[in-house]
Amino acid sequence: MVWAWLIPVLSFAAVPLIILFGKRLPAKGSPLAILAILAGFAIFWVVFAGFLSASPDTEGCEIGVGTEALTCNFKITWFEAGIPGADTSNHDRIEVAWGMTIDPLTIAMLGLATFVALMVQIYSLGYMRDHDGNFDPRLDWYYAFHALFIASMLTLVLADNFLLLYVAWELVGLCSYLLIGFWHERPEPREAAKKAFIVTRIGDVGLLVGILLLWSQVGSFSMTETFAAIENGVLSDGVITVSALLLFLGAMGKSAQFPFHVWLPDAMEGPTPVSALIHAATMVAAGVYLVARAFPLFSASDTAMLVVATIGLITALGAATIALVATDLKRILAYSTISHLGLMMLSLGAFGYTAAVFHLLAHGFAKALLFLGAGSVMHSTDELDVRQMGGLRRVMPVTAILFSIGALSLGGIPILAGFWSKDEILVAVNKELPVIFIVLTLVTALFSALYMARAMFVVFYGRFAEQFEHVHDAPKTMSITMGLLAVFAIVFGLLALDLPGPFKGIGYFIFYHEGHGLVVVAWVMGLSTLLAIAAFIFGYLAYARRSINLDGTRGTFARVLEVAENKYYVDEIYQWTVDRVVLSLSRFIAWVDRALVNDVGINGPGDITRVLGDRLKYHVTGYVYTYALAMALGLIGLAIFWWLVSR
Amino acid sequence: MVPLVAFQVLSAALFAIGLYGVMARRSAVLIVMSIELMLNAVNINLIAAASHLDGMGKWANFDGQIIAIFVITVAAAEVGLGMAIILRMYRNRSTVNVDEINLMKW
Amino acid sequence: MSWFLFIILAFFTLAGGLGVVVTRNVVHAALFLLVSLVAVAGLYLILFAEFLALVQVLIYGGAIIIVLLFAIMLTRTAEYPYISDNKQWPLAAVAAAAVGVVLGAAFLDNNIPETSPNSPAFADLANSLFTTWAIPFEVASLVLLVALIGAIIIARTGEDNR
Amino acid sequence: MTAENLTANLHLLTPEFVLAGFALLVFVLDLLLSDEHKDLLGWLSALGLVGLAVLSVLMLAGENESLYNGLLAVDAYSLFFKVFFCGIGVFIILSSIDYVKKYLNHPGEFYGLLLFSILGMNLMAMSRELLTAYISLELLSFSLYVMVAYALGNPKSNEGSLKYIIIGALSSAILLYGLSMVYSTLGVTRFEAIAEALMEGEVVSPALWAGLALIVAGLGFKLAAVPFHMWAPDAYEGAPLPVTAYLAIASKAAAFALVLRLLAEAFVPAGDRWDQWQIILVVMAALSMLVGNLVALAQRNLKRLMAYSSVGHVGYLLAGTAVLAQDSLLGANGVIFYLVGYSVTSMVVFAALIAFFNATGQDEIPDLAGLADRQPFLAMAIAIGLFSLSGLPIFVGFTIKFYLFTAVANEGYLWLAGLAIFTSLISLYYYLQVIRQMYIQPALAAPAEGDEHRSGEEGIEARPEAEAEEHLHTPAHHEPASDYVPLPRPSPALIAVVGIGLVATIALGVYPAPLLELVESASAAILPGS
Repeated sequence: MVWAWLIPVLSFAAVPLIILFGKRLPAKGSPLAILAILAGFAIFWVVFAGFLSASPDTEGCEIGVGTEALTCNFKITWFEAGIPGADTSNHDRIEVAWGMTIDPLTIAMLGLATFVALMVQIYSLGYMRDHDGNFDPRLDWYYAFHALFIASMLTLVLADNFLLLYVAWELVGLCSYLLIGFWHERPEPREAAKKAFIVTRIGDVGLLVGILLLWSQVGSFSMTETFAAIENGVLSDGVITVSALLLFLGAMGKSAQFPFHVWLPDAMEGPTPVSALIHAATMVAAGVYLVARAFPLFSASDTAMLVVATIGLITALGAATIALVATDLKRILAYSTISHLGLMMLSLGAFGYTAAVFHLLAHGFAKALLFLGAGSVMHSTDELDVRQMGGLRRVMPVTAILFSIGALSLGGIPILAGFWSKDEILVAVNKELPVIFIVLTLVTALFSALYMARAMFVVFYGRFAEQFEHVHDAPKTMSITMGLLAVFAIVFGLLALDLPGPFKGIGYFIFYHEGHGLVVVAWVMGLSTLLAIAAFIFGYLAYARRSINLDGTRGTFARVLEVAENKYYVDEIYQWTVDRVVLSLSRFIAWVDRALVNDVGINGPGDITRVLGDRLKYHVTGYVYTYALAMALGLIGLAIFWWLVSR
Repeated sequence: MVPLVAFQVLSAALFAIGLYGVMARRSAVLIVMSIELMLNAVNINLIAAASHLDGMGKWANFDGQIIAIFVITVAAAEVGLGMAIILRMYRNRSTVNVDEINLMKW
Repeated sequence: MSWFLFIILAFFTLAGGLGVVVTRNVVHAALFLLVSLVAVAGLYLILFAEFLALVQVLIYGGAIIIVLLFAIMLTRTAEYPYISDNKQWPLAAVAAAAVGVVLGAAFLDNNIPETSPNSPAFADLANSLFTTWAIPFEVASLVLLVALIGAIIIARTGEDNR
Repeated sequence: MTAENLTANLHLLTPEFVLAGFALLVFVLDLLLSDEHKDLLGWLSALGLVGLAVLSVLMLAGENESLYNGLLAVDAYSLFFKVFFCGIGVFIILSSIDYVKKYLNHPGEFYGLLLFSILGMNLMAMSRELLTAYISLELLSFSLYVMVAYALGNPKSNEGSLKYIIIGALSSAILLYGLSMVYSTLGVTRFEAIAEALMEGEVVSPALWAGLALIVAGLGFKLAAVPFHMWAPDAYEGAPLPVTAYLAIASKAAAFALVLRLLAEAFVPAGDRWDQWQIILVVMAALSMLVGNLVALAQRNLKRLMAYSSVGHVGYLLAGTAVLAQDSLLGANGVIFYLVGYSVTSMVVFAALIAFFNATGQDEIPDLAGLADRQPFLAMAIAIGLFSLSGLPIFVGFTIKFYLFTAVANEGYLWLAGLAIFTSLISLYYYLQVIRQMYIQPALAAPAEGDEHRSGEEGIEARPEAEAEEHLHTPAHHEPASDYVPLPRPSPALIAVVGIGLVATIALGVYPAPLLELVESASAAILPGS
């Protein structure tokens, strides 16, 4: 288990090697990155096995504070400062350690991150070529950034103290900037990269202030000590709430929660495998991970939990409505990610710790699969507008099947992974929160099944779009990786069941306070299953049996209505709902995006600071006597102040 | 007998006059002269204190006079170097007026 | 008697100073400065600081004023006799007055036990200067050296083209 | 004090005498060497400084003495700064040798003045008395006045120097008046004595307070803290580039070395009184952060940008000095550590900019366009340096900011730490603009005049993608595109400075523990109470 630190370090080590020697190595050094993460994945299994066989008696292990789960800590001191020998708790001393925590949450995230990263990196070997099969000219940089990205994420996951977590957090942000803006010759990726960086950094300010606040109260960055302090009632309720909310600000930025979600759809400008990595396993997962990691802190404050749940719900519902009407395949997936992240936050806010982490994993596999599938489509067709596509299964059967698996899984069709995790979330929300939450969550679940059905049927089924006649399916590197992910998207959910053997099911592995088996609330499970199946049937009828109209989304629905009116009354309802509710809601959210968040929230502070700087600069007039006058005025201020104070 | 405070108020007034000169004059030469006035205010203060504060400090009471010697030294050096820079300025730009010397601003 | 001398010298000090900052002729300003500096030397005398008075007259009257006059002559421009103040002078006057008032008030508020003026012997002065204050003294000599070298480098002609 | 016991431990000042003698030697050798060999003087000076640092460590390690009735301290603090300043001096000299040879007259005097100014800085770190501190400060300032004016034919250099000396002389008059007020109330000017006077419970004389206020204002000029900062951009912009670097790094560090000792020995022991002083330092810190970083957003000249950004950094440092405390070394550690980290990082950026200037003669931000292709090493160095300055992790810039801000937050100024983090965010924005120029804008064929730069951005968007791709990413050994002008390699000295700086930037960021131990011993020497 101690060797877990090798997992990120190997990938870190690959970065300079690729940068320095990549040009001279075969495939521009990309095998280095892949080997590093492959070794990391192997080590993960060793660590996992070690952890399963560990007990509280094992060296470095104990029953975790707050979580009550087995937690193993290893650390070496990075630097110490302050008065030598003094106690850290009375603030005379800072001790900062490089340390790692291994607990079920870490294990889960390690597994997800290494696996998805491995898949994505192999996939990229096929994706980052032009149509003649030549590698991208900057493939070495691409893989170096990838390795750095995943190494930072793994560090973040392993960190046992908030400081190291923050460092890794920032590195993740930096890497996302580099990768989203990878094709910086075009203006959109540049802008998108800048936006992602700035928006998340705004959240990061909150995170860092929150960390400092906790430190100033606890006297240590160590998570264990912080949680112990909360447990022992050292911190006041106000401090707990404020610091939890500050941390949540950071999580909102990274996990694209409303109103910080604006960077994520734009981040689609990056290479598609990068999107898969960002959406499934690294950047956006970091926010959810942070809240889960700091769960002892959050759960100690009802206010913070309610805020988390509410923001999560708003995000989930709002993003789902946009996903329903978006026309760009990658953007549909992007809004779907935002929506599902919202669900995870909602679940955390509803004390559904297991459900949230479980959904994070299930969603991660499925979403990586979907993105890689979309990348495959895009790679073959150079097209992203779903209105231009149709019936692609004829030319891309493998991609079609795999994408459908991902869509069904995420849509919540029973037995597939997404079904189980979504059900767990619904149960948690039903148990802990007012009834309005469960109602809206069910609506979100319905929407998410609907937009997945739409994406899947519109693109791959229905009338074949003739212009794609000579399109080929994905190359082997791409289809094999997608296939592996698909296996997980199908079977992973079965972990929710109470299994025989040492693992016993996910509820006994990842838990907060106490393990529990699968909780089934019959009406919830029945209703959500019904909604999901209905949504897919509707999607099939509406999108697959119909060719797609080119008049835009509204037009699509108009034609749907026209054809189906005789048969399905439900279509009219749906049409009405789409027209009146969904469209206006998504228009409203889009307006919030553009007008409020983008112009006021993002550009606003930027513009204000720029204008401020522009105005402020004129105080340096270039005339030396102005400088003297400023000094004299400062002097008067100083003298008067002290003269008053001294009396 | 003139009390210490009279010298001190006089020096404060001279200091303020010099400060006004630095802030209000256009010619760099005049600004340097004004700074000389301020330095003289310092010296008045130091020397007055040196002769009035007998044995108050833990050092010899005439330290003020010694400090004043240093101040005069620095003042002389400042004038010398300042004039050299002003001369160079005049040669490069044909002016020594500080309100015409603002190539660099903002 | 000492009050009388003080008032006369204070008058010349301040009047000379005011002359420096208000006159429109630069050469006059230099002469006003001389008046003020000599009056300050007189103040040193009534404080029994003979050595400093001597230094004041020699360095300021003999050296600094001459340098200033040289500079004025070397940078002579047509407008020198009509030199005026810059645009912010009213503001400057207010600020300077405020500084003067604050400092003056701080002094007036002070309660320091004082004795009648007395004077150290030259020998004591020298002894202190070269023992306790030896290091600042050495450094001051380096300051002068630096200023000298700098003035030579900067003011030398014929090197404008780089 | 008699002459006998004065010479008793005079050997403790050997490094200072050696340095002064060495500087004079450089002046003399300058007369003997022919023009084409004058860069030997630079190498000699650098070598001498290295030797001096070694000598200081060998002679003074472990000493803790107060010389001349408490005028000078020879302790771990002054030793730390002595070695630190010698190191800065070596780096500045190495990075200026080519520049001086190419652009400046009088190389011998340049190096001699530089050595004198380092002597001044060393004495500033040792001074425990106001006049000694002041006169050492003037030694540094006078050298800098001359060095700023060193580009004799350049009106900007001249103007920068004139403004610098006028404001400098004004501020030294203000500082001296403060000194005279302190003297006229206390009869002494030693830091210790000020502390004693402040501690004497009853009402403190207003003249003393006003005097201390004037002293802080005078030192505020040297630090370039708002509102005493306005000379800085002009002096920085006008000065020859190595001198700009020297101003930004060394003179700032020296001023803080002085201020830190002054505050720690004269103010911090005063307990409640110190709390009142903290307020003003905090206000100045907040103003400096805001003004420096905001105005930096609007700059186009690199030197000016660095000047305003350094005002911002002074804000952070002042925040650190404001939280000095009797019972905690965190604040002092933070400031010293920040100074070292900031100097190392700035050295990387400035050395790379000097190399760029040597090759092109340009120092506007748009001139950097396409540097990533023309000279990738320099572009990477500047990018890493700027990332570090803005406080991104791995680099030392993060570690120092983290340490300092934690110290600030620890003393209860959470809002100030928040403001510092926020302004760091702003700084990241303008540093990114520079990095964007180097990595995203295409290289321009000819040194462009004025507005051509600004159209560059549209230019690339209009370009067919393939061409842009090839243009931007041709490996260096390929045939360059027609409008692609690779830069000559920087000289070995500059590469060494940049390389060592980069290694230090990352090494100190990843493993600062050994340095922190030294820093701690230094700050323990001025804050013995803890």
